[in-house]
Amino acid sequence: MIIELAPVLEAILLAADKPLSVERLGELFDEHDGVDKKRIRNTLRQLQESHQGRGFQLVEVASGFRFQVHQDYALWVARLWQEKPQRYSRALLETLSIIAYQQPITRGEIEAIRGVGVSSPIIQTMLERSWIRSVGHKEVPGRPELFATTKEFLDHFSLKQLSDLPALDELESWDETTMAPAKLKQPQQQEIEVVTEPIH
Amino acid sequence: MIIELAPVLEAILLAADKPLSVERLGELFDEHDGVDKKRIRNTLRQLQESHQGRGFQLVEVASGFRFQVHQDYALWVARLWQEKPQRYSRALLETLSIIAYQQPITRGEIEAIRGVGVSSPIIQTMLERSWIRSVGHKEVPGRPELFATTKEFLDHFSLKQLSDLPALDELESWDETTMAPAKLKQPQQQEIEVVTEPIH
Amino acid sequence: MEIRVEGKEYELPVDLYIPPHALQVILETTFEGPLDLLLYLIRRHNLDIINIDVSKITNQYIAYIELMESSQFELAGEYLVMAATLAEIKSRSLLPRTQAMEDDEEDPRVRLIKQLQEYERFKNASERVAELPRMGRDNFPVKMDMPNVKKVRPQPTVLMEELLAAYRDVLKRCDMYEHHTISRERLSTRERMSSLMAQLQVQQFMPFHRLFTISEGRMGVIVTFLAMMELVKENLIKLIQAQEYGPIHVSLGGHSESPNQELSL
Repeated sequence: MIIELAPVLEAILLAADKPLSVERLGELFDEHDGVDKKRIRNTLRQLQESHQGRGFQLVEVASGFRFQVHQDYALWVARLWQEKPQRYSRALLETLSIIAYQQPITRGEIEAIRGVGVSSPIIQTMLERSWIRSVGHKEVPGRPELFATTKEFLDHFSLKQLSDLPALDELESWDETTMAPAKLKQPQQQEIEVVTEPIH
Repeated sequence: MIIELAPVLEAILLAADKPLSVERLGELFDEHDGVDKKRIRNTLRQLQESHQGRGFQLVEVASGFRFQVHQDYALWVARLWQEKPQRYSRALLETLSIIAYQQPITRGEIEAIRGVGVSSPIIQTMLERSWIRSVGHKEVPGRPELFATTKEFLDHFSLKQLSDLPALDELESWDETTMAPAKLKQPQQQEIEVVTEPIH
Repeated sequence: MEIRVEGKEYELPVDLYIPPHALQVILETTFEGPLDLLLYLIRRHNLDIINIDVSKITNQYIAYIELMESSQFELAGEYLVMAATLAEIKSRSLLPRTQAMEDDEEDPRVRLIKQLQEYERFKNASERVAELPRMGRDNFPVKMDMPNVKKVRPQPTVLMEELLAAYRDVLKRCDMYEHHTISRERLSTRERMSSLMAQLQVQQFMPFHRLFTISEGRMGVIVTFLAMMELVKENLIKLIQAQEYGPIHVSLGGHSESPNQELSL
């Protein structure tokens, strides 16, 4: 006779890697344990009540009972798996800058300026990030999309409007040899090139 | 400000697949969450108390805190699985213990203590389990590797630090000149079971 | 002491006779080498390590080894080395020794005793380590189902200087640097071009005046007008006037099929 069934069932269910039915739980006990399905069911109900206000709960799903982390704390749990942000590839940065300064512009035009193709994942990443959007099609054969930057793009760079982007003469003054404004660091070219699997 | 930290920490630790240190837990909170290490530590202590008499426990091991199914219910839990827990050969346990107590140590030094060779699969198994690691080379001819145990080793055996290992026997002091007889020890009437397929 | 070999039980008799067919298995699996075997013999006879009757132990040990050799087992070298050491200790004890000899050489018996002691310490320690609670045997990890957790991957941050460096490189590479003047005015025009295109995306045919926002003031109107001119030049939009002095409409570029007159600039 097991005097205290609750912690035993709790332990078993916590160790199990899949939901366990009342039948399956019953099989784990011998006759002389004095554990029948009714007692298991009652104890499971007690357990469920005892987990009020805790970080986990005992839930019944199709194939039985299982423990799960409480949905209320999903956001905190998510932080556990937060990955370190990666860096964008050089190709993405160039493409983005061309779109910013020359918008609205088609992919073909970007490619003409860069001298190399612009991969679809690069465009995709920037669209998903809501930094660029399609503002129409150019009425030439193929009707290519015209890309422009968005409010989100301006927000990211803390700009109120596009014309707050540095003009070319300012670009020149940021030449490596001249004095760069204090808060602007030299671009870390090395580091960018080291990225082996860039997010496009 | 998080009003109720306990269920949040509980959820995070239950979701984690390895022990989490107080530092790591602290990283998951923003400044405005009002959660500092002290509060985390206190809450973890509260949690530990609140799990009295339950089927699981919150324990502190070398690399942090983790939830585990309570040892008292191991017998029941074992019924869940057909397979028996892995057994380790005496050779492995002796080698592991020598490394734990004498680290950093070379393979040759282990062999000198045991009086027999240490097989490569034994070293390999312990390296794969991350119980030991190479911490450098001894500056003697051949520059043999020096082995030491890891946090994972301590975690596996539910130890917080190396000094929590069971104490080594005192070396019996004896007089070389008189050869004074020391007290007789009882032979250990242990049952030796031959493991036919020892895990190295 | 019982020794189990593959399910069968063997009693180790006092004279230490082990059935030859079990001997190899026992040596390979029960004893962890000569020190372990020696320790077993010592403990079996309730002997203190420090005070071992080496000759007695030696006889038994060597008997063992001989038995193994006669059964043609491949014997680990360590066992033979130990046999030689024991034989040396025994022979020394039989020979009269001078003081000089005692001083010169390290007593192999002392060395062996120290080794046995040291080994026994770790043997005992490993037995205690084996008793420590282990994950998967005594403790089990808690396995929980996760709530619907969306794994968040923080987005990379781009610094303004990174963007500028990239653009500067682009311009340098295609030799556009000198004749590519980007002024603030030009950028506001380009921004307006984008927003005009976006508006025309929604409504493809719009009255000219609707594209101006009077509240933006004079500068705003000028920017919009310049943007329109630029778009017309790039063939992205066209301006349409159905009749002279009639309302002007703006539509997306391309070859219009309407018979309406296009305004030429």
